Amino acid sequence: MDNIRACDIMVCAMAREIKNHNTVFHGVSSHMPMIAILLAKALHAPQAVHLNIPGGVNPEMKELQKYTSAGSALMTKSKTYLPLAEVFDLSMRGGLDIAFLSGIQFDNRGNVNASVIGDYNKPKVRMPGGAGSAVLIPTAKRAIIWRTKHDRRTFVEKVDFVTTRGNVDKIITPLCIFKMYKGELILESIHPTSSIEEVAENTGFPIRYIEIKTTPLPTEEELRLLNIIDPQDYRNIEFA
Amino acid sequence: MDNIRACDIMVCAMAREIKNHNTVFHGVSSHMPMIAILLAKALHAPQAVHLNIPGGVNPEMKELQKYTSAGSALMTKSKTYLPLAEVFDLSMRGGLDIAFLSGIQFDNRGNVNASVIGDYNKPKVRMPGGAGSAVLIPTAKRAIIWRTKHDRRTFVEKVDFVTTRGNVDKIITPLCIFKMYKGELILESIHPTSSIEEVAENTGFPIRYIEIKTTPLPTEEELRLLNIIDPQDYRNIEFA
Amino acid sequence: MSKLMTIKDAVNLIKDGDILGIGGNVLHRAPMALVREIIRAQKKHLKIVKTAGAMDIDMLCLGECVDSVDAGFVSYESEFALANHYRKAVQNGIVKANEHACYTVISALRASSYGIPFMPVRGLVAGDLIEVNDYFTRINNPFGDEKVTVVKAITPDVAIIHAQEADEEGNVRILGPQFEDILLAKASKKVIASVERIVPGSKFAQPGENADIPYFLVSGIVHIPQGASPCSCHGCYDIDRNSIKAFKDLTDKSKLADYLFSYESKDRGHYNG
Amino acid sequence: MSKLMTIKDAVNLIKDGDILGIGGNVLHRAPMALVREIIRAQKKHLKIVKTAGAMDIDMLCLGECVDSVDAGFVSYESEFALANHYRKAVQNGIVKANEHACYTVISALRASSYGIPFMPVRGLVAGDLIEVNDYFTRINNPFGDEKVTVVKAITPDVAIIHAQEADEEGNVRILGPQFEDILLAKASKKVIASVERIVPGSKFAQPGENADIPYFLVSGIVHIPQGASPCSCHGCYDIDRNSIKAFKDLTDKSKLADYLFSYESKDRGHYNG
Repeated sequence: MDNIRACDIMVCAMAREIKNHNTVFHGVSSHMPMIAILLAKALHAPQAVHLNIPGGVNPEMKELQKYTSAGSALMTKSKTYLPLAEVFDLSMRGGLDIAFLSGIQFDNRGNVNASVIGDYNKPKVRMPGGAGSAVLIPTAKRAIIWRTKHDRRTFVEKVDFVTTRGNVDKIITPLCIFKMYKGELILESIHPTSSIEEVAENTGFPIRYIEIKTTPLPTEEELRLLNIIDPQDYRNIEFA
Repeated sequence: MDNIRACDIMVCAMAREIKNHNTVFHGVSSHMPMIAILLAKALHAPQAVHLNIPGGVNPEMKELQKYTSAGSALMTKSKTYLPLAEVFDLSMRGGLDIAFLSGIQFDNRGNVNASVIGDYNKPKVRMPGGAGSAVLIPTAKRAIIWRTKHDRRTFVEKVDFVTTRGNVDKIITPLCIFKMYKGELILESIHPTSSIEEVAENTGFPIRYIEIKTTPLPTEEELRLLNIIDPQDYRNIEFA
Repeated sequence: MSKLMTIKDAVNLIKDGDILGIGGNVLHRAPMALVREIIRAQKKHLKIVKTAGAMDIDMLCLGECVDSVDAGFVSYESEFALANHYRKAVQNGIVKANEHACYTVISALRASSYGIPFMPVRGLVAGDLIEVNDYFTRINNPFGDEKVTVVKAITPDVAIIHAQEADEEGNVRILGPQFEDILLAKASKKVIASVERIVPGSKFAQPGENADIPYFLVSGIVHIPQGASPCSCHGCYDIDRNSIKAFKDLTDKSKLADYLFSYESKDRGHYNG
Repeated sequence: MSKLMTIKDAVNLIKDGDILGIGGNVLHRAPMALVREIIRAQKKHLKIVKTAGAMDIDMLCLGECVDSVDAGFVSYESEFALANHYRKAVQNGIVKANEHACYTVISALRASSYGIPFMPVRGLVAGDLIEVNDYFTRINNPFGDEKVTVVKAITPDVAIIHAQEADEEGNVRILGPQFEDILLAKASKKVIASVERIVPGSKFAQPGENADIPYFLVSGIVHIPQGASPCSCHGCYDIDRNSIKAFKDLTDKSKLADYLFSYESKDRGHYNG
């Protein structure tokens, strides 16, 4: 199991959340969901609609860029465009199935903090901001959060600041997958590379679950396609 | 004076209202102002910005169409576009210098009726509606009205219904030009083809004026250009 | 997944009582074949929405398909004068005319496409339209002292448009003046487009050839060459004067059937698969 | 009438204390030459507006030009991580961070371009952002029972953008991703565009080559090849990694002058007429 990487488990888990025909959006600093969408479209969800910041609908990307998930590669061979403003509009009127978003702090009531640690007006730490989160998490049918850090500063008893909350459905981390269930974040599955002890140790709120499942490993087919889609291994940059 | 036509006097009067660099809009059923804008741009206001419904900015129209002033000829060789929705936006934010509009009834307080005669919900006469008037007359810096009928059913003591009022600056008719002055429609000039008696006879409110001027005749240059711009004489269709 | 369908199947997506948005402007690129089929299918109680309509609304009124019309302007232009079937229906109390400024239709559609219940409109500040129509009202600007007029969102159940090109997947491209069609499509729950040509999707991937309406917003594509006729279609054909005059001369609904029949095989001829 | 001007004259259109809208998105097509010249001209107390900014905002903060930033996101992306000069300025209380969702910036700019004082935003329904920021508030939907969050309009005094093409008259064309630049231009009182190429206006009259921003909305065009560098410019160049890293390594304002000087002749070189 030593050669199984968290990034591959996470990207495959994200990809499997995407159903065929879903409209799916990712934003900036989002290599992992971008690659997950490309994987889903190559595999089980060919009719998924890939939406992004430059606005190319279902771009046929030849090459990913290391520094950005908002570059013009996302317009390659698109037949039609839905630029960022209109992707937001789509979500506002109920037409966005999945928004992939991130954040810095999460609590078990599904609150997301991407703004500040400390006082809003004179913060101890100013974070980048939630980008689209504050309007997408409440309006997308499912907001799927991924976060490459899983520690007690990330998963906290109570977030310092509520940037937003809403339709958070899952949170995918290097250790496990959380799911919102009756207003509470519960454990859905633990990656085979981790353990319930490790998850509990690194989570700032008590772990609750209905049953303990193991996140399925990436299949050979998934790994093969991942290496075609992302030969430079950008899905791993946040871990490198 | 028998060979001087009201349509030429009116179109030239409209053209002269346009200053260089003005942003100027006309809508549907608007051959006369469309031709006036083309005349002004050919003559004294080459930098005027011609805006219209299809959205071609400064179209280089080769041929006018008899049945429409909203056809695709208005996109000919335009370098850039500002479609109707955005022409409205421009006016809303204070950027439209002149809107050419019409109506069916006018009173001397500058009220415009383009809606109904009788009750709004079960009208005696349902008219086409004000199109853009209800938002353009209040927001364009100057709304210039033209109307090819000048009678006591058009210029009334009190309009049946106020579709809108606002920045009406002038009303140009086959007999004269009215101007709004301190909240009242006063006579600015009488066409040389008419007389104050004729204007008074055909106007349903008392005629008031500061001085009586005569509308200047079209110049030879204006008439020459009109025949180039509008060889089919569409400026006369409402009189034909 | 192909979105191609017959005109009958497309019109079946429209239910009696639907809010129906219509693309084009006055006599340009109105979806006349779809309008004719709606009358043949005897759809009832439609609530029509359009910035500036002409023959489309006039014909639907003569066909007795309409309960109300939300529009800024309903008339032919200079050459063909007034929309008399519409006028008569309104004057007889059969159709309710909800007068807008063209821009308040745009604002109401923008509100719908942004998922918001209303839209402030700067220009609508004076006159009786605000008083007599319940879709306009004044509210306080929460950031200032002044009142602001707002218009209620309009979400068409179905938008019908006519365009030059679509691919089978449902991507639609409009050449020449686009009027409010793209906004209308994005504001509506369903979109039906009749098109002059079905083109391979790869065409839209070429630079400068991109489709204007993404396929996943479109419910049905119907291949109908001349589908806007007797209105004009940019780059394809101009108006058919004789047909417009013939229609305008119809005095009552009983005469409409023959007129519609003269278009029937053309309207229904393509893609019966 | 030519709108061509020098970069100095263009930047002189910006006054201390202005609301400054910036085009592009993160490291793409940011108007970096104009940003650098703003710092050289020591503009002060600027109120920055952008959906998602990175080096542009970071540099203006290091240059001590900024009072506040209205944005949804301020950070480099994955490879270059956080915007530390911006963060430090906010954490030290020098710059006020007005956090938006990117969409509420769009909504605020739409409000400005529509001439309305505020815009309803469906999605902004929960969280502390509504409470701590005075540009968000909740009002009653006059057509229903629910509360609606609204955002106050933002009208930039000046928008600065970088594009690939303009003609002398001021028509501007943006190739590739347009982000919010066109909306920004229409929402702002003045527009300054630096461009890679000055092209003859006749080029824009060709099919598929039309300009995106009409000349009469534009105050000044500055011809600056590489004017977005070290950010990317679609079809022209990708990012300059070394320059971005060199800038990120600067520890305080005193080190900025040399960095800016290394760009000075390029930024100012063209069209000094």
